[in-house]
Parts: sequence; structure tokens; C-alpha cells
Amino acid sequence: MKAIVNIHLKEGVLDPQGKAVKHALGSLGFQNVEDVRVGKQIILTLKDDLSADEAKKEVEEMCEKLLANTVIEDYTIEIVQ
Amino acid sequence: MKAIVNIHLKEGVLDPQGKAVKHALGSLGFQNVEDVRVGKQIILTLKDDLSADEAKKEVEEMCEKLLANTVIEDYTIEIVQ
Amino acid sequence: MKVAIIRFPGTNCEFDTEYAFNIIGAKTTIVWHKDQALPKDIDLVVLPGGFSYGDYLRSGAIARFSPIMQAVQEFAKKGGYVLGICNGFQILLESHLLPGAMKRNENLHFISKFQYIKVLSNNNKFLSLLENGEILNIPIAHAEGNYYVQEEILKSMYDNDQVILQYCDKNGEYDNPNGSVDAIAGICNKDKNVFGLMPHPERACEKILGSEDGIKMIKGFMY
Amino acid sequence: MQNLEEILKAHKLTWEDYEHIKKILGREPNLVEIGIFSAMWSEHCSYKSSKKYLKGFPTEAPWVIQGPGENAGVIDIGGDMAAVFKMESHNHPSFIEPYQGAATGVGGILRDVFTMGARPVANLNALRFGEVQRDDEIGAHQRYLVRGVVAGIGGYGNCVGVPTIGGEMSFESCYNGNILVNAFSLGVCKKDEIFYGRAEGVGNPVIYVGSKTGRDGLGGAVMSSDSFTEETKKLRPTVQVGDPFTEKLLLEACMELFKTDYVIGIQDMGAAGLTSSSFEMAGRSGSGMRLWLDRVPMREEGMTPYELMLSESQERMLICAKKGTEEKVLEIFHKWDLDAEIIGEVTDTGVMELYWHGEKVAEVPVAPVSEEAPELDRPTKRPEYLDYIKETSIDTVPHVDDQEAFEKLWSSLEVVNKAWVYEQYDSMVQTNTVKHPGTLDASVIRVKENGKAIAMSSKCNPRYCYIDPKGGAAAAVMAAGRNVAMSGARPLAITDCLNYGNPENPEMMWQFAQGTEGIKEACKALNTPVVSGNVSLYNETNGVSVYPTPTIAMVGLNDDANKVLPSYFQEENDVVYIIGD
Ligand SMILES: Nc1ncnc2c1ncn2[C@@H]1O[C@H](COP(=O)(O)OP(=O)(O)O)[C@@H](O)[C@H]1O
Repeated sequence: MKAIVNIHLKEGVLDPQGKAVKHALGSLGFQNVEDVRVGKQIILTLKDDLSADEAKKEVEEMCEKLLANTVIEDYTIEIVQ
Repeated sequence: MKAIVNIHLKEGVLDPQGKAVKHALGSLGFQNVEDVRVGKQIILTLKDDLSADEAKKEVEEMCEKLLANTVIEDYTIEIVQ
Repeated sequence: MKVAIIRFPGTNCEFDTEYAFNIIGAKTTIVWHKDQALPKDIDLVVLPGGFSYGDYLRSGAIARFSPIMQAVQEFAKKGGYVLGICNGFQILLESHLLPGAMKRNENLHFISKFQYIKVLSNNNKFLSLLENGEILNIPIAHAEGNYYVQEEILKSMYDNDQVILQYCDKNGEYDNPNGSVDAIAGICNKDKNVFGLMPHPERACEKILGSEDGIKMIKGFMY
Repeated sequence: MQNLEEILKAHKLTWEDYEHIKKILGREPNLVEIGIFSAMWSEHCSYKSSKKYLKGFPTEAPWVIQGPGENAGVIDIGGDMAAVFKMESHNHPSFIEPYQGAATGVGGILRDVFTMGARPVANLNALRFGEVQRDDEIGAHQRYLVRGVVAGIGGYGNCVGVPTIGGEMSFESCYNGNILVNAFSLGVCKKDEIFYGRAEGVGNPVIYVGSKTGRDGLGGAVMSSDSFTEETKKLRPTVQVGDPFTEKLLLEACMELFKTDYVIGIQDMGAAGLTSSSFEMAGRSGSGMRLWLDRVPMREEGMTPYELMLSESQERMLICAKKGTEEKVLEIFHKWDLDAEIIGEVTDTGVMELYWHGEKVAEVPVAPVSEEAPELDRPTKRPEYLDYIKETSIDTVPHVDDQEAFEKLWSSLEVVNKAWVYEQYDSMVQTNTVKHPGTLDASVIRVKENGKAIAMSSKCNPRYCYIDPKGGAAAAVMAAGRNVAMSGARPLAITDCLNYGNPENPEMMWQFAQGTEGIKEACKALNTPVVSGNVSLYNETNGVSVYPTPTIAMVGLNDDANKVLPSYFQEENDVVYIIGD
């Protein structure tokens, strides 16, 4: 079982990487880009004997404790089999 | 329209971050984690007048040129309206 | 003065910090991160600079869970003095011993250079030997020093003299090397016993290294 | 073996080599053994094209403790202290993946230094790029390479906590298809606490420490050999990714280990990984070794003995310890959360025996692999372009007025402020840096233990080396020596990184021969022996070789750290002199 965790800076927190990537894309001639946000994607491989619910709960705890810094970051969790 | 780009190190390429996060989760008592891969998620907001196909093609080009380092990274693209 | 310097895996300024505190005559011990307790009769705990756990995930994020951090938390709660320099500052933020968080530098690069900073508030033990408005020349060296804190909290920090150091140029004018909110270089907690700053005072304690301005900072803890 | 022809080709071995291998083994080699010979006899490990010319380097002086032949050179710096240093290239990997290529280059040179017992205290780097200012694909790619290389050098060195205190860079069109990344590191230790890459004493354990082994750097050879096809196709040749955090742990664990008396010898696993480290360690003391490869910590599933012997995974070391201390050695590495396993033992057979789950998979006599490595005397020929250059004179160039010349020089890439580069390097960690990057000429650190200062400078003017391969190389030694002297230090010894083109091209070999001549003469004149170095050949793309680029790093000593001379005007009304012609 896998858990996919996506972590991004909260709305309203300026994203220096996103800004730099947007600028770089612009100077490469990609004019259709209006905004860029750069975040993290963490893929966890979990033991199979967990239920999806248990897994989700456990990963949520991992996010709160370690994976995300909730002062500036939001996260989403998706469990895939 | 948004494009979500997920970028990860290729199979077989050492992922030092993943290794460190796995170790940390283990010592926090999360014993169900078998593997951790840390990658990037880039969310692009694109002009709405593009078709999904056009968008995908353009983002693919962005990945090849700038967003991913194809020597060591793989990427996937998802277009959402 | 007795100083405990915490060594995490990846810390790389522990010996520099020890050397600097020895210059001002402090007794120092280096404490391993897996220890459960701090040595007895410690006057100050320093979390030194470096790349604890390689700065992987976020700088300071993993070190925060080291066994010794429990003891540091308790020490701080009881009013003990704690100083976090660079990576140590990041660890204090991740531990919520100080408010706010670090983002990557505005230009996304690691920045290493001498940088002027200004004392905004000396109403605390750390900067007690310095004047308000005094300008110091202290090296910075970091990739994630872009300090962020929510506006409401920032306001209360100003009200409470918690914003203690600010980047500036030679003449004290605005200069912001990394994009920090209000060019903040150092802060403390409400009780003024936990301090964090990105510049490295321990690198500015001898004339031969180009600046002695760091001495006046770390000496503050002695009085 | 089926399709032997292709296997040999993939391993860059000739039929002549093959016959030689058969003679050494007294039988046909198997694939693991072919891999071993291929690695040990590669240009990189055997110096087969260059050895002839390196032999004449001056390598001795009263202050030289260890010359070429070990992981790094060692000189006496007084007060019972020694300086350990070396320079190495990571050109090809950096062109493929600039960040990781440069980062792992720094990682490798750091290990060369700390494997000798010295804590690295300063790094330099010498970089050559192509035409970064072009506004086409080439220019864009070059700028990408500059950004990646600089970030990679900083990313690795900063994390390990070793200051990068200086360097140099040049830009020429000849590097458009082949940039050069040379990394230098210097460490200090007590004079009587130097460690060497040896394995001796029958029954002494051979211990593997550091990161797990993956398929990193297992590229060309295996993948193009037919016998592997389907199985290995999905295992792409992978670029080596550096893990500076693990390197830092490895450094600290080794420093702790060196305080004990458990160690017989230690060596880092660099190019050709476990193969070169085990053969060199056994070879230096005439020992044999038995290795149980299934005990090597592995990162990936299904790895084979062949892959384990040839992987270039980073951040690994091989240790020969005293029998009976193995548990204590393992304990030190486990304290630092590193992998550590006993993977073999020393024998007196002079033979390397490799086992895989109890079965012997290779058996190669140690000494002949290095002693009988092919040594080539490649043809040389004076390049024709030199005749053309000889005809050219400064008088044929249109005159420019002084103001214009000044402005042109002032804005040239060679002269412009390099702060964008060196501000990405932590140059002050360890609190020893007296002359930072940007203060010009040599970079200087003080040594807390003896109150002295070590000055170092890396130099090479490739254009000069192109016009006059011998004079240019000598000039590089002189320039680096002058820089060191101008900081108030006495130049003591050099390390070099000889970056040249294709050795199969006689004109290039001539440049190489001339370059080494120039270094010899200059080093003799300055009495600064060569104590370590590195040769990087095949720096060419589509038949275009880079300019001869013998990078020289000079190291010197100032007896009083407080007497280091600055390199800029100090005060108004000070008098300015020009000395020399
Ligand atoms: N690649 C580099 N890494 C670190 N420092 C560098 C690098 N390139 C140049 N520098 C530093 O920039 C300064 C100017 O370099 P250079 O133009 O070569 O002048 P110099 O004549 O003093 O050698 C020197 O202090 C040098 O150490």
C-alpha cells in the first residue's frame, strides 16, 4: 500500500521557488503560465496489513509531527493500493 | 486550468532525503513504513484558452527543458480543469 | 559560565562554538543528541550551526526529535537560557520554542558572506552589552534563512521586544540578503530566555577572522 | 564465454590484454574477473598512457612525508602537524549531471584526505566552462552547467562543514563540449597519526563502512555487453547521487576511529569501488584477501558479485582492523547510524578470493594486476597549429587604445567579480579562514594547533598552455607559487590535476609530454615537489580536445598566522611598487 503526501506552502505565504520557476519559464518563452507553486511529494510504502483508514490516520500523524510544517505548509494525503 | 507535475528520482538512484525521512519516521515509532521517496510537486496555473492536449504538450516541454532533470528524474503530468 | 553545546548528526559548528565560548572564558561541554539529560548546573544551552540530518525534508525538522531535545524543552520551560545559531535557530523554530518558520532564501542560493546587522532591542540578556541601533559585522551562511511569521504574531513580537536583530547595510539602512519578513535576523521568545539568529557570532570572535563583533553578543550571557 | 569479442570491447580490453589476463590467471577469466581487470587496467586506475611521463616528477624534499602513491600527499607543517592534500577531476560526470557530478567530486576528494587521518579544513576548486555568454543553446547549456556545478560544490562542501576558500575559473570555446571540474581538499592531522591504505596481518578483518552499495556508476561496460540484454535493460546506468550528510557522519566516525589503535589501514572506495580499494590495500603490503561479497550492505535487490565489485556508490570506505577489535569498530560506525559489516579477511596468499554465498566466484593474484598493468608508450607528434601560432605576432593585431583595452579587460569574464560563485560556498566554517575567496591571490587558513597559516592557490591559464604546452604548465606552477608567496608564505609542494584530450591522438600526447616537462622544471626551480595528483584524459567531444589544462595547486606555509599579507591597497598615500620585469 502506498500513501502519497503532497505538501505545499499555504496560500498567502510567498513561494520563492515558485516565483523563480515562473520567471525561468517565462524567459524560456512559455507565456501561458500564470502561476507556479513548488511543493513536495512524498511517497510512503506502507505495510499491507493496514486498512486504508488506519493508514490514512497514521500518515496524518506523520504529517502533523514531521512531514509538514503546519505553520507554513498544508498537506493532502491519498492512499493507493 | 492547472497542470500538476510530479517529479521523482528514477528507480535505482539513491534518494538521500527519502532515506533520512524513513529513518526519522522509524525512530518516531512509525514502524509500518517500508520505503520513502521524496520528490517534488509543481502546480502550474495555465491560461484557460489552451486545450487540455495543448496544455499537456506544453508542460511536457517545460519538464524536459526545465522542471525535471531527466538524467536522474522521472515525471508525470496531470491536467485538471 | 557553563555552556552545553548540542551535537546532532550533521552539526558542523560545534567546535567553532566551543572555541568562541572558550575565548570569553566559558566552560563548555559538547552533548550528544542521543543523551537523555543535560549536564548539571548548565547556564546556557547552545544549538550550533550546521546541517543536522543533512537539512533533509526541512532544516531542523528531524533534529527536533532527537532525545536531547526533550531535555532542552524542559530546560527552556524552567527559564534556562537557550541560544540557537543558524541551524540551531531552525531547530528552535521547528520545535515551536520560537514563533515562525524558515523558507528557502529568496534567491534560492546558499549565501555565505559578512553581513551587517543592527540591534533592534537590547532588552534581553543576550544583547545586553550592546546599544540599540548598534551595527555589527557578522558572517551569515545559510540556504534557508528566509524568516516567516504571521502578521498578528509579528506585531505582538514587536510589542514585546522579541524582534532583536535585523539585517542592514554598513550605515544601518535596509538590506535584506534572504527575503526575511522585515529583514529579521534574530528573535527571542516572550520570556526572553530562548534566542535564535541566522548570523554566526562564533565566526566573528577574533581579529584575524575579520571581526570581533561576535564577542559582545555571546558575552551577554555572562552578566 | 559467448560473444567474448563484444564483452572485451565493452570492457575496453584488447585481445592482447586478454591473452595477458589468461597468462596471469593460468586459465580463462570469468566475467567478474574481466570486470576487475577492466577496471584496474582502465586509464583512470592504471595511468597507462601517462605513467611514463609522471615518473620524472620531483617528489622529495625534507618536508615531504608522503609523496604520490597514497590516497593523498602529506607534508610537514611544523609543531608536530602535517598537511594532507590532493586534487582530483570530476569532468565527465559533471558534464552529464552538473550538480551531482560536482558534488560527488567534492565528496571523493574529501574522502581521499580524511582516509589518511586528517580532518579536511579547506577546499579549492578550479572550473573551466565554455562560452557562457553566447545567446544560443550552447550558451544556455553552459550557464546551466555553471549554475549546477557551483551549487553542487557548495551543496556538498557546505553540508560536510569544510570551507571552500578559493578557486579559479576560465571560459573558452574548447570547453563547450567538455567542461572541467577539479576539486582540491586539504586536511591537517598530527604528524605521527597518519593512516595508510594497507591491509596486512593474516586473519585481520576487512570491514566495509558507510552507505549501502547500489548500481551507481555502473554504466557503459555492463550495459552495452550483450550477455545482459533483457535482464539489465531496465536497470539504467545511473548517475551517482551524493549524500553529503552520510559523508559527514562517515568523517566523524572515522575521526573517532582514528583515536583508537584498532586500524591497520583504511581506504576510500572511489573509482572502481570495491575492486580498486581491495586490490590496492592488499597490493601495498603484498597480502592476499578473502571477501564474502554477499555480506556487502546492498541498497537494491538482485545485485550480483560483478556489480558489487564495480559499483561506484559514494560515501563508502574499506578498513583493515586488528583482529579482536572488530566489534568495537562496528560499534563506532553504528553510533553514527552507518552501515558497517565484516566482509572479509587478510590472507598471506597474495591472491584475491571472492565468495558469493559460500561459492568462489573469482580468484585473482593481487600483485600482477597492478604491477603488470599495461604501460603504454603512445606516439607523440608536435601539433601543427603551433607553426601557425609561431607566425602570428602581436603586431598583426589592430591597435586598441588604452581606455578601450582597460574597459574590455575590466568587463571580461576572467576578471569580473566572482562573488556570485564563492558566496554560495561556506568559506568561514571551522573559523580558520584568514584570506577568504574574493581577497585575491592565495587563500589562507590558520592552523589553531600550531599558530601557523597554510596558504594555497590553484592556477592554470589554458590559453597559455595551448600556445606553449610546456611554458604554460611551468607558468601555472610559477603563478600558483607566486600567489602563495605574496600572502607571506613559503611555497612547499604542489598537487596537480592534468586535464588533457585524447591520448590516442599523438598531438595531444605531445602536449601532455611537454606539460609534464614544464611542471618538472618549474617544481625543481621552486623546490616544490609534487606530492599527489590526478590525470584526466579523453577530455574531447567530436574530435575536439580541450586546451591542455594542467591545473596546479600550490601549498605553502607561513610560520605566523598573524603575519599573513593582504592583497589589496591598505591606505591612502601608501607607496606602490612593481617588482620583476
Ligand atoms: N571557482 C571558484 N571558487 C571559489 N573561489 C573562486 C572561484 N573562482 C574565483 N574565486 C575567487 O575569486 C577571487 C578572484 O579570482 P581570480 O579572478 O582568479 O583572481 P586572482 O588573480 O586573485 O587569482 C579569488 O579570491 C578566488 O579565490
